[in-house]
Amino acid sequence: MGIFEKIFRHHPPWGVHPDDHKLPAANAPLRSLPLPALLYVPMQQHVGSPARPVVLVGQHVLKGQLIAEAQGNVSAPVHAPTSGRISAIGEVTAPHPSGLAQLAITIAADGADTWCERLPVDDPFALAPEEIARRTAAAGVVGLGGATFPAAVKFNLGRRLKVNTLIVNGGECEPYLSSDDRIMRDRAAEVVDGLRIVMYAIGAREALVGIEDNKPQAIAAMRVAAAAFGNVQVRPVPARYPMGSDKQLIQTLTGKEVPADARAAEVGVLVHNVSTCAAVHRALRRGEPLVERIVTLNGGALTRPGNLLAPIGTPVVDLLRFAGVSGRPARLVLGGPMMGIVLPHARVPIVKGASGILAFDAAEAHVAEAGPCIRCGSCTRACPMGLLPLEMASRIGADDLAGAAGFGLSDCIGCGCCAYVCPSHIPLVQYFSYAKGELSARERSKLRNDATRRLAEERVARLEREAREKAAAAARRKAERDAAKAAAGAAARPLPVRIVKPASEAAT
Amino acid sequence: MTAYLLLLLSTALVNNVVLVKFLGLCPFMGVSRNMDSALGMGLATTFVITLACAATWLLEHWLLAPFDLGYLRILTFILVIAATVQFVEMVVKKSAPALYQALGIYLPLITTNCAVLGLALLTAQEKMSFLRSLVYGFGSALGFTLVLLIFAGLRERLALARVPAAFAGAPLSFILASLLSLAFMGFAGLSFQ
Amino acid sequence: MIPTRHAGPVAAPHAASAGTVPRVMLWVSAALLPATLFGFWLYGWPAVHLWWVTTGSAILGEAFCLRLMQKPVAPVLRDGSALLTGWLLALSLPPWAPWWAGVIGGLFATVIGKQVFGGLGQNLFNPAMVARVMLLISFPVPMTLWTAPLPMLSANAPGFVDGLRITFGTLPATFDAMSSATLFGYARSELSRGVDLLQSLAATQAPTISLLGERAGSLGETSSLLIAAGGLLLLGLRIITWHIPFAMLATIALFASLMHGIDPARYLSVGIHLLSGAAMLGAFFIATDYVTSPNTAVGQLVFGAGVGFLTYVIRTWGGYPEGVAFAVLLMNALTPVIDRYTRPRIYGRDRRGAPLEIDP
Amino acid sequence: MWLAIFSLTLLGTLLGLALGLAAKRFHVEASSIVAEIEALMPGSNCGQCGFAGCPRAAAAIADGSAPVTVCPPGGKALAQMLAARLGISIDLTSVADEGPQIAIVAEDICIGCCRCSKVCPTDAIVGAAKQIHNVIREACTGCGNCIDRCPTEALLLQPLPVTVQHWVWPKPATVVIALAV
Repeated sequence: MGIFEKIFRHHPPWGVHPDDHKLPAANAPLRSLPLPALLYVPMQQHVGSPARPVVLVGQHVLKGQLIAEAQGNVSAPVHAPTSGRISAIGEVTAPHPSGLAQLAITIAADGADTWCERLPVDDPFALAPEEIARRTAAAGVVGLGGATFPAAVKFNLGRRLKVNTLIVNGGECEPYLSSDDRIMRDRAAEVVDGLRIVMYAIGAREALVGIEDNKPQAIAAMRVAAAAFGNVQVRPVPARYPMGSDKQLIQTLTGKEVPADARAAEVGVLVHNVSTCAAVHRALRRGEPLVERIVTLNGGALTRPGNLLAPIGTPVVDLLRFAGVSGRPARLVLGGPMMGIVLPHARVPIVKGASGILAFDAAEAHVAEAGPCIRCGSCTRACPMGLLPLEMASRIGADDLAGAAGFGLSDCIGCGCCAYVCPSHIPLVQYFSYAKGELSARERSKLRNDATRRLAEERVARLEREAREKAAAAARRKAERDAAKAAAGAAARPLPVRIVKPASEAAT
Repeated sequence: MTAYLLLLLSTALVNNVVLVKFLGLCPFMGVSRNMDSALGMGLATTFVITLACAATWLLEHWLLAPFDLGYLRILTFILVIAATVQFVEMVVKKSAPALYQALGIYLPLITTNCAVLGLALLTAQEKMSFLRSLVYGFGSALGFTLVLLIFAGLRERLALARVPAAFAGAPLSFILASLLSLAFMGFAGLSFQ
Repeated sequence: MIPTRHAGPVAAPHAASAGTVPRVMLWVSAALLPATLFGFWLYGWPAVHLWWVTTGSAILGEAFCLRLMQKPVAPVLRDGSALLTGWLLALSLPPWAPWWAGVIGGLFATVIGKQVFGGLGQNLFNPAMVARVMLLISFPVPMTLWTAPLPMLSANAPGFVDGLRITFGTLPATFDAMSSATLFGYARSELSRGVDLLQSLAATQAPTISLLGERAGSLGETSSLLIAAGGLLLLGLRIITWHIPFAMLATIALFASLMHGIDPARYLSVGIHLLSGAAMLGAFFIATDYVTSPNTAVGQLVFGAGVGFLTYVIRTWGGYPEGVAFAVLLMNALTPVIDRYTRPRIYGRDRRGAPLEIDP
Repeated sequence: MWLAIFSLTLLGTLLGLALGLAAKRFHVEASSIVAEIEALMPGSNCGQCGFAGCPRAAAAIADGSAPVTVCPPGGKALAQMLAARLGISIDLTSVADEGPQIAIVAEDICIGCCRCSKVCPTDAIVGAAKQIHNVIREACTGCGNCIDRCPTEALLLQPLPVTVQHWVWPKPATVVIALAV
């Protein structure tokens, strides 16, 4: 690596290169969090329908026991992160920017941390691929890179679409975060075994492990672990945000571009995160469901930043205490600084997708006042999707959402590069999130409108049917009466009969 | 050939029908809210002007001049222009309903676009040859389209700007038009001799 | 351990790059400084006075509008854009232009050129060039009265007070210096008298061209070397990209060499076109204005080429000796059209926006 | 004189003929704007606009006798869509819009009289006589027809609760500098 290479180091034409702030947290050895007293396990920790509780308040559960089952096609079950008593099933603040509540199961830990019965598999490669997908689904494994898409659903998709290449995402391009880095350094063998199981499950012939070149130790560890397997290649990629985004990583490693509105599997690749692969390894080889994860604790307000192994459902406040908080953090962020969400307070539980908790000091949390757009075009150069953020934002600002959609709003991946480079500090990502949400709300209300119209039509049809039936019933009764009368008249002297209510009137 | 090319340039840019001759201001202010309809309007007007220039030349030279009917000039020209516009309206309605809707009343109003009659009368007055009047009309119409498109683009961007309340709408459009003619002053005196 | 509350949800990203608008304006000003100081030296005190009158008027105009609209004045002025507008205008004026040209121009630039549209980022034309063109059209005579270089400490140079009197018009313009002409103006008038370029440029009274800029011309446009140095600084800092300057200068050079090759007696050479007049200042500082130029690479190339082409056309065949200001305004007007037809390709879509074919 | 009359007549006839032919050639069926507007309307025929059902209201909006803001259940969103469709600009700041609402039955005072369910345009209220009624959240349009019918005032209109799934980021505040405009 000469000076020449340093100056002319090739990097993609998109993206940004923020200060990574990964040290010293990334180099601190992995620590385990002491078991918290109370764990709040949310029912929605994944993309798709929320899980449905299958335990009752007061019930005693063991670590790894199923406490909520998956609902519907895209969903994931939830397991008890430790042994203890279910003390409540109710709403807690969701790890969500809105700060709204969502359903969670509260477990009072008994401190024993007793596992339920586990069913390890000695040789996963002897199982049918469908069985691996089934076990992965049953273990509640979801994408741990942040997307939290149920892993097994992707397995089945990959097998169906005959995916050739498995891409293992060790990019971890977000500044501050190092949980993937840590897992590759400390558990490289698990990651490699996991990714081989995934390859087998989807029928892929090769695996490419993409790791940003700012993690040399992780690259070295993974190379050693993968040395025995010829079809697993570790490929360093330039450190450039958002390299960890599926589409950008696929393009960098394979040169393929995922068409808009299509899935990666349709061009023959599938992306799984390194932590997901490790979780698959544990689910198969040890029979352990996903009940804990590595969380990066970082930020200027922490005295002992580093990576912690913590059970799912741990309140953020416990993690912060363990990592040592100096003063009052100015902002708490779940995830990385580029795409993470602000937590309203520290009593929010961590979820399967929580790769990091950042406690920012006042300087890091400083929000500069937004100024007018000077059309400098920095955002268009930074956008990894080739969009024109300034044009979209100006249209959204003028309430022209359709115009913004015409500029490719739906292709925005929300990576935050545009807002990062904006010299006027315009909250571009918020503009786009607002517009996307508003457009989908309109779409929902349109669907609702259609449903309403159907209901109204059904009601009209029902009223007509009821009227018809009434009329028919009246006519029938009249006919019966007439017949009865005729029969009676035949027996006795016929009486003059006056019809009281004509059938037509009864129908109104 | 070069002469016609220069004529085209001079009518489109140097003596721009809107910014220098101040003809056709009604659609210039009216149909310049977005680029699509401006382009549609420009093309429709180009078609009308070119056709009208040709038709009025024929009228002038085969009917009005030989039979000394000069006093019927405006009347017959208007008749021809109105018929052409009607024809264009039908075609646009059939082939581009969205454009038809966007142009609205301004499509039939091409009839009263003074640029159309003005150019036809000018070609008659200057006693141009058939080809020359055709190029003259087409070039002017291109200039009209260009300026309409530019102005629409600028106004599209203005629509997104946070303009002071006092200037929002028509006042700023007029200021914008004046700045645009300021820019077009750069072509003044352009000569290739 | 409850973090500080915010008014609403704070959106990602929770990090920002170091670039800010005032920083951009500051660097552009810094890049202009060498050429400006050289202009001051070259044309003496009247140029200094014209500079502060013009920039002061531009800033005043902006402040006046902000007050009128009851917006905060100080934070907006601090972004430095009004200063820069006035500065660029001053650099494009004849160095001994009277004070009222600077005042009218400065006010026109920020009031009509910018604030009427809603302020920074909303204007459609380059404010400095709007004012420049307005002045040229309204006051053609004072706007084409050029001064021969009269360096500040040389024998005949006016002192501070004389400079004030020249700028503010109490001293009649009896200095010999006032009768000079720019090379373009000279070449044009000689051509119209029937003297071809080969003879006129060889004549002893012909204005010369020099890389450092010791020639008659606008206050800050003469020293191509210093302007280019400033431009390279901006390129190095990534405040501007190479597309517009390159496309503009390359287009001028292309047409100049082509026409000069055809008939050197009628068309000026590449060197004169590039080093004389406002080509350099225009390429690096005026055409690259963010607000009024396209913001994609392809669009910028088209824009730069357009400015270059129109500059050449107006210089060579037009009614005015210099065409950069007009060319910039005309291309400003075309910017929305260019933007529309040079949208970048979106990832996963083709140029027209349709999803790519699925190709496993 | 005769020449002028003749030539004008000839010209008129020729052009008229040409246009007549063109009209045949380029004939298009007029699209029904009423049908388009009707498709945008909620379609529950609740009658709050004062017209007998959505089709009538659509016709009135199309011919301009009713404003685009006539439909309360449609709210601001519908008014915006209608204005866009009709190519008119409207000032929406005056349109009160509390967002979508639904009816809620206060279960402790409902007497099960069935009056409300009879007027519900979407059959969103279920319940038999002498049984506590219930509103099906998905089917209720918040038209409010049922509110006045209830003898015990057990029906209330409430804003639709926001959930994590339906929450939408707020639009960023406009640039501070421009606030004073």
